[in-house]
Amino acid sequence: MLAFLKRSLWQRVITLFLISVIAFLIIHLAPGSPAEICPLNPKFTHEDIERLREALGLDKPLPVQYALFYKRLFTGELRSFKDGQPVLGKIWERFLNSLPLFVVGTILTWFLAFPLGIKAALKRESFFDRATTFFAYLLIALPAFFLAYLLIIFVVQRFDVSVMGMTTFGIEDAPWAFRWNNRLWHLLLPSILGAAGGIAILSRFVRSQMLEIINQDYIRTAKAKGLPEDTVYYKHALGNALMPFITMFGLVLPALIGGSVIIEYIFAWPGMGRLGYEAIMARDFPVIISLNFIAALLTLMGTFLSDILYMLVDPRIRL
Amino acid sequence: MTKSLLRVVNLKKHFPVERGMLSRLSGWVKAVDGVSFSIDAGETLGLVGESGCGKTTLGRTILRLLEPTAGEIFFEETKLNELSPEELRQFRARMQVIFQDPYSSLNPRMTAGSIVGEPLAVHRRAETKGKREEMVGELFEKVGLARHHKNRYPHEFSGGMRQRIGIARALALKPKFIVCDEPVSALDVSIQAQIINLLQELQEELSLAYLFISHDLRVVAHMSNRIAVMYLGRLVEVAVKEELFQNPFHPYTKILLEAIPEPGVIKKQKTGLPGEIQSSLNSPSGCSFHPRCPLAKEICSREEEPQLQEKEKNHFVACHLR
Amino acid sequence: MRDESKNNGPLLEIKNLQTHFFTNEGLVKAVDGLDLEIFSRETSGLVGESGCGKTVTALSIMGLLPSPGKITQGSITLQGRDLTQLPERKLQKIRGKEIAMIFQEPMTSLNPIFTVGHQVEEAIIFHQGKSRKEAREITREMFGKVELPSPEERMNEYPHQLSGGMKQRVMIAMALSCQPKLLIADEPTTALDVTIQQGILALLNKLQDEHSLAILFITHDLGVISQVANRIAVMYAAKIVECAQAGEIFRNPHHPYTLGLLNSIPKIGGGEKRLPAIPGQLPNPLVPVKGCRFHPRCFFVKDYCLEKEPPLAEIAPGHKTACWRHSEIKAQSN
Amino acid sequence: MKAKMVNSPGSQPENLSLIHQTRGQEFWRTFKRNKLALTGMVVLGFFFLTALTGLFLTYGREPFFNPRTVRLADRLRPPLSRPHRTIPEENRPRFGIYILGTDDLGRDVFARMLQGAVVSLSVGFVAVGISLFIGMILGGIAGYFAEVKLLKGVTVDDVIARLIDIMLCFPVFFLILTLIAILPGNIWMIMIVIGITGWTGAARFVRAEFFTLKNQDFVIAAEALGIPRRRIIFKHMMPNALAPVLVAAIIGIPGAILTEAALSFLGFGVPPPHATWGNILAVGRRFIFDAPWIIFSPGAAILLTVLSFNLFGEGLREALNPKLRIR
Repeated sequence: MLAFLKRSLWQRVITLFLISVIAFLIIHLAPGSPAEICPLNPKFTHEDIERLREALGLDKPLPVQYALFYKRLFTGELRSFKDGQPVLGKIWERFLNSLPLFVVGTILTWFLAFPLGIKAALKRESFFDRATTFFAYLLIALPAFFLAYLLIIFVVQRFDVSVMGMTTFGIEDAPWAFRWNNRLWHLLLPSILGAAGGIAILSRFVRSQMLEIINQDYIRTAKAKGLPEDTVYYKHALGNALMPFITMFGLVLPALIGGSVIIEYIFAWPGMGRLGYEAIMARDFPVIISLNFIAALLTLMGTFLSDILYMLVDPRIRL
Repeated sequence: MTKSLLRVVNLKKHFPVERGMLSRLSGWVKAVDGVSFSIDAGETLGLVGESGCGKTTLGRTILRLLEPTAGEIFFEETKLNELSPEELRQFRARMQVIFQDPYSSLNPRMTAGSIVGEPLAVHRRAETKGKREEMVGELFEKVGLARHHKNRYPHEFSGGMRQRIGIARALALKPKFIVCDEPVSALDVSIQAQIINLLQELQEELSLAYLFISHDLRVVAHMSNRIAVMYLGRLVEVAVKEELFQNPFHPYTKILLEAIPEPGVIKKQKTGLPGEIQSSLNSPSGCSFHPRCPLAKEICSREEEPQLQEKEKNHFVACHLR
Repeated sequence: MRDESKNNGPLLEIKNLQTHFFTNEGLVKAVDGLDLEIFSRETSGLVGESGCGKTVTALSIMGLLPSPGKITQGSITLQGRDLTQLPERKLQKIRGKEIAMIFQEPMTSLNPIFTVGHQVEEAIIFHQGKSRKEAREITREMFGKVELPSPEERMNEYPHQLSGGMKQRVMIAMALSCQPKLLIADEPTTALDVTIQQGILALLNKLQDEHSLAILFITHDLGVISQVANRIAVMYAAKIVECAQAGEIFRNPHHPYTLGLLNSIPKIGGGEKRLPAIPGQLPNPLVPVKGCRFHPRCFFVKDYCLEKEPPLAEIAPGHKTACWRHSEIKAQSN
Repeated sequence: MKAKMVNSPGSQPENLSLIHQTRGQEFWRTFKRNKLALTGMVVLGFFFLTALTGLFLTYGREPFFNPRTVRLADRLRPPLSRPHRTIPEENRPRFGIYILGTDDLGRDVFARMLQGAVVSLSVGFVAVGISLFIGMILGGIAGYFAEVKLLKGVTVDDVIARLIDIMLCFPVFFLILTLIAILPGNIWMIMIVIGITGWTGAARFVRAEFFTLKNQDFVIAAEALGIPRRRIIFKHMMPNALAPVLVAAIIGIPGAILTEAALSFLGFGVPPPHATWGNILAVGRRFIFDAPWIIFSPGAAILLTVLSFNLFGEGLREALNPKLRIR
């Protein structure tokens, strides 16, 4: 068991190292050496290059550049090109802003997707199953930004509230109840949007997983024992059907950055995704690299967590 | 010494057990662990044993479909171990294999005709396409299929007929030796007999030698001249069929023989063998059968693994007590 | 002993059972007019090749037919109650408690995430209303009865820690834990090695005596069935073609299919002559055969066999067969 | 009589395989039962036709529908409206109306949609093509040569598995954004970037498929027959791995279309003069309350295309997967 954990951890350390190298090398992808201006690529100006050269020590050999970059990142010395703020602090602040969006979205996703998927599987081919199937496909196919605008048009015209940003501007002096209410309104729409696609995809997964388990021999055994249907499905089937989702749960964390770019952009939400977008627009390389690296770190932590969970839940691995 | 068609000397095939990346070797599965025997031309050697004893691995290692860990394989006095990949590829025409599962043994995307015709084309056995078609037709008739079946895909055939296609494919290159790896185990009782008869007829007609692998002693008994009993990667007894049934030496052979349920012969209250077949990963010290052996004495766990010895003429046994 | 039970009538009586599968390819009559009686304290063997409808018969009795399958006609009577008419809720009370079943694949028949002890206890708690502690006690006792080594330890183990034979013993313990009247064993030894098979068969024989159990033993292996069965029914293409006492079937087969099956099994010491095989292939379930369903493969076929299907008729006391020419076959089989 | 019972295998009765159906027929029978998938296929067919005709009708210096004509007098006109009388004759839309309205520069949204159809669909196809190419090669190598040791016990499979792990760790969309921000932006670069960030799925698929196939008896049989390795891989294994890969591709295409649309929406997509559904949407974004029709057309088109692809793909998957088929 400990050996399993050790191996799992060791593998991730290696992966992380490789990722840190790749994340760092990404900027060297720019045509020619990043220290030269490429006439074909108008995205780079002379100042860009100068700043890069200085910040990343581009004159030095690659391994030194690499070591220097991560040393600065971890000691908090690395500063954004845009405003000179320390990168880590900036990311942390935005992380805190993204967190409520992420938490509400995840809760919505998981708490809706599972009952829907399970019910659809148990009532296979019923009206409910067909209806959820259709809506799932619809949601998957709806581009998030399109749906966002449909919802914005609807909410703004119907309820006459503003939904952009984290709060409505200039209500700092309002009573706390009003402010909370306001915040909730602002939080709700992007969270629902963030969750919509996830609900659709996850409920499909849950359904097919559940269907597969229902056809297993041991479910027939449980039925042959004369156990009531609820026990058969919710104890014997669900327990097994949940296993693969432990892995998925680990992959939820990185959505904190990658999945939120569009939503945060539309709603002007000052979170990690928007930070990434702004950094890319401003070619703020320290922030871009750090974000990619941190996202990978989060993924690895997430999958490691799911490994541990697996071990606690699945008796086949526990030994 | 008479020249045998196939001679295997101290053959070993060990599989490493390791998990994941950068993990250290945690052991070896000794699927085949020092097996020696020979097969004469036109002869059938039956190989029986329970699941996981290494029968299939042995069959595939002999054909060098798996690389042997140690030991030598001679086919008509050619040493198979030393053939280069290209030489081996040419040599394969002389020895073939028939599989257990009639479903996974045929490529679902090729017609029956092209499955049988492909080896002829690859080894250039026919000058023209028409000649090849003709040869395929003959092979089909030989195994009891109609010529017009050659345009059909495997999924259109029943299990028994698929097995016939597999046999035709094995015969295409006119081999002298065929490893039959549980060729009838996946078939229904009434179809089994048809395939068994077919294999026997072909053997007589083409003077083939078989290594006939099965877990079913009844089928092996029917097919074979000699029988080898395998347990955990080793042969524990090899003898001419009649001799083996009348005079089994090894306790495992005895138990196997007793365990055969014969229709109409009611012998209730047998208890079978205690315990389960061990994994060959952690084989016990001494004789690998001793934990389940009803006759086991102290010597069985203390001494080395017993070697196959000729106890009577042409009757080999690996047991400390016999 | 058997005569005594016969006087009381059969424990389970199947009359003209029709189980059909409405598949996309067409109608499959998996069971097509099956009559079968099972008596207490007897092992009834049901023998047939793959696809002949053995397992579907068992699942029909259990009320566990998979999706496109339906019982369209006939009755399954367990001590006066027609199981085909009972609502699901009542069937649940019967499953596991009065009729239990064990399956072919012990490897996949146990839930991998619960201990085997727990899986046995569960049924006891549900059917007998026992407390967890009592259920545990009964489970331990049952594990002892099915001769699992060190039952106490086994109870806390998970399925993957047990070998195939041990899992099948757990399945048997589970099946018998609520003292059912009937045990359906669907190819319980097919996935096991011969040496392990013997142990399971012996165990079933022993437990039958101890629990005065009726067993419906389903298998394709005539050798196995002769070790356990008192009566044997031979099934071919969704119907029973012959049914008699075990000894009678082997000594005096009256149906050409039974005869053919017996002859096509290789016998040890039987020499090297060809096996008298049944020609042809198994029938396609989608295409019903007109007349006697065995006629395309039968050596005794006459014109009238192609026209009319023979009924399952009693030709001697306790011996039924469905063949127009059974009297001639008897003469030739000797 | 007994002698007669000995059956010679030559005497096979003829009525044996009663279901005489090619795989294609069998597949089609299963597939067409799925009405949603069938609908998806029809809608896709319609979109392909539209894209093709759109290519012709918007192509060249003086196309039938001109997506580039700017008419400042006719900015943000609603669908089916007529052009302003000040618009010169040569700049008036065909049929005298703006079928889907105009955008903020007075460009005909219908013409732009037609042009965008070609771009969006081809981005989807090319990007997935690149993904599949990389995925199949890496997956195939990982699956077939899995046990081949490179150095110190590290196998080929280990290396590729690690590569996949690394790819999975990056937040894909953010990575795409990063790359596109750095690399020179043109339509090909976008296809390539979406392609090279999306190969892991195909690779894992093919790897698993090759892994199973390699141990299938018919592949071992081919080896036993002395059939050359190259022929085994391409003739015996590839065709059998292709069906699931095809399904993965069909389901991957709408993903790529969505990604391109999202990129265009953020301003990183296909640069002008090409119109794509994504950048039509991006334009409309600024006028959602005044001119909602601008976002409706591309939004609905993307929705329908992606939906049809997914339904069609799922139908294919079902019809090609013998495990899901009810026998």
